[in-house]
Amino acid sequence: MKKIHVRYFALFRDQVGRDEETIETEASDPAGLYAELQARHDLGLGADRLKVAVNDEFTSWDRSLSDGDRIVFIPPVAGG
Amino acid sequence: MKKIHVRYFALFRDQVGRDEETIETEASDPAGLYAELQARHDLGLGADRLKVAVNDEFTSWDRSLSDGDRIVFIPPVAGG
Amino acid sequence: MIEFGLTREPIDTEQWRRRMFDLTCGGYAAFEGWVRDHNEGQEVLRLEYEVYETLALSEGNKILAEAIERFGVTGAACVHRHGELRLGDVAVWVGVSAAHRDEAFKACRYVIDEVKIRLPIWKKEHYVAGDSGWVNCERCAAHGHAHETDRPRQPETAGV
Amino acid sequence: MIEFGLTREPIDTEQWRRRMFDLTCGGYAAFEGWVRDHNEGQEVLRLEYEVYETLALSEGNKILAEAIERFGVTGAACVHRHGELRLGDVAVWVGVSAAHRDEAFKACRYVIDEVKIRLPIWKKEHYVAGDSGWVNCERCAAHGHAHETDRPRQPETAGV
Repeated sequence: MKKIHVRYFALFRDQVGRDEETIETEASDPAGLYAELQARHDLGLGADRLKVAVNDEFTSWDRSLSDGDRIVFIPPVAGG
Repeated sequence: MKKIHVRYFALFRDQVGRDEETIETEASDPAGLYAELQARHDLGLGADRLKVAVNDEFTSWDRSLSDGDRIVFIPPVAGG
Repeated sequence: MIEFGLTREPIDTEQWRRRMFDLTCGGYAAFEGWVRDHNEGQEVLRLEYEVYETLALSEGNKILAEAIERFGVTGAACVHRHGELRLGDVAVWVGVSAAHRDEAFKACRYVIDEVKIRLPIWKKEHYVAGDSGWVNCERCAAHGHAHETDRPRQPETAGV
Repeated sequence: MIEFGLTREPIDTEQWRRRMFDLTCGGYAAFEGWVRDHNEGQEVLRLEYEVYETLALSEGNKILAEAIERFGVTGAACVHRHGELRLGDVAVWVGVSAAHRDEAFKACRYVIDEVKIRLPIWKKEHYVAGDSGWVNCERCAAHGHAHETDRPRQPETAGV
């Protein structure tokens, strides 16, 4: 088990009802972790609609996660 | 014979040595008048490099000229 | 000059512009995104931008560096506002200085296009009708991604 | 807002910009031509613009009306300075406001491109080396129109 710090923005913050949480997980990568969170929080968006950042950098869905990593699942953006 | 008021700008003003002049001419159109002025003032540019305006509007080289018309031969421009 | 900024305060576009001056440059192109009073048939009252700051700063600077490298421009800068915005507020400003105008226009367009697609920033619109929504997200989910499939890139939304 | 101006005074770009505000608009694109310190290998000291005012005003307004009609933008404005200009001065400013950014960029580009080709205004550059020249005219005549044949449209010159 590792601890992963998750931050939520925008739609996800509204759906989860908080800014962040620390998760204990067996998930080895962001894809696995998102599947867990999607089920737990009833998140509407499929991973194909998202990007993911680990430790403040965009990353791939299959990179390995380490204990203490900080992760953000990024819903479709709307700047400008 | 008709009197035509000619204004000179930029390169033409420098070459002719004045801002404007009134010409008595038999020329029936701007093309004919430009040929006269080109010879008289040794203007370097061919009419194909110019535009022409009569009474403050762009016009064609073969429009007919009337007594009292104001004409400007417009060397290549360089705004911006 | 290359600088990407995020601010909660009104954007002082004139101050940003002045910093772009360069005697080697003959052209300057700028773009501003303004909060407009309607979006997809809804009357907009105000809006909120929420930003993932650390990543937005690094991504914003990356976009500017790409613009300079791709188009050979001299300077490129951008600032995006977040927090609460009202109608008519400047949400984003982009400025580019270059020797010639062609590069300036292309680089300016590149920056705003990439900012809209890549910057981790979200917009919640509050409507005159009383409800509100995260632009793209809820609406796309609710409408079975109609917006995404209708248009190849990001749907146009209030603010540009 | 549609307005074309000519002025001998420094262009107050901020004042012109403010007049473009419109709550129905989400995008604003602007362009400025600056007097730069070199042109075609010559160091430029200062320059003069001479304008045929009556025709420039009517042609400038025509260009703006075309931009609005072609691209469906909300506002389009342009001001060109003439007389004596120094390095770093703004020679021309263009501003366009529109519902969306694509039209704003296209219309802004259209205006400056047409202004450079169609406006009866001429530029004389004074060089550090001591001589001076009407941009395009004398040089093109002397070089057998080399600039015209090398490049399909107007050669790029100082000021953009």
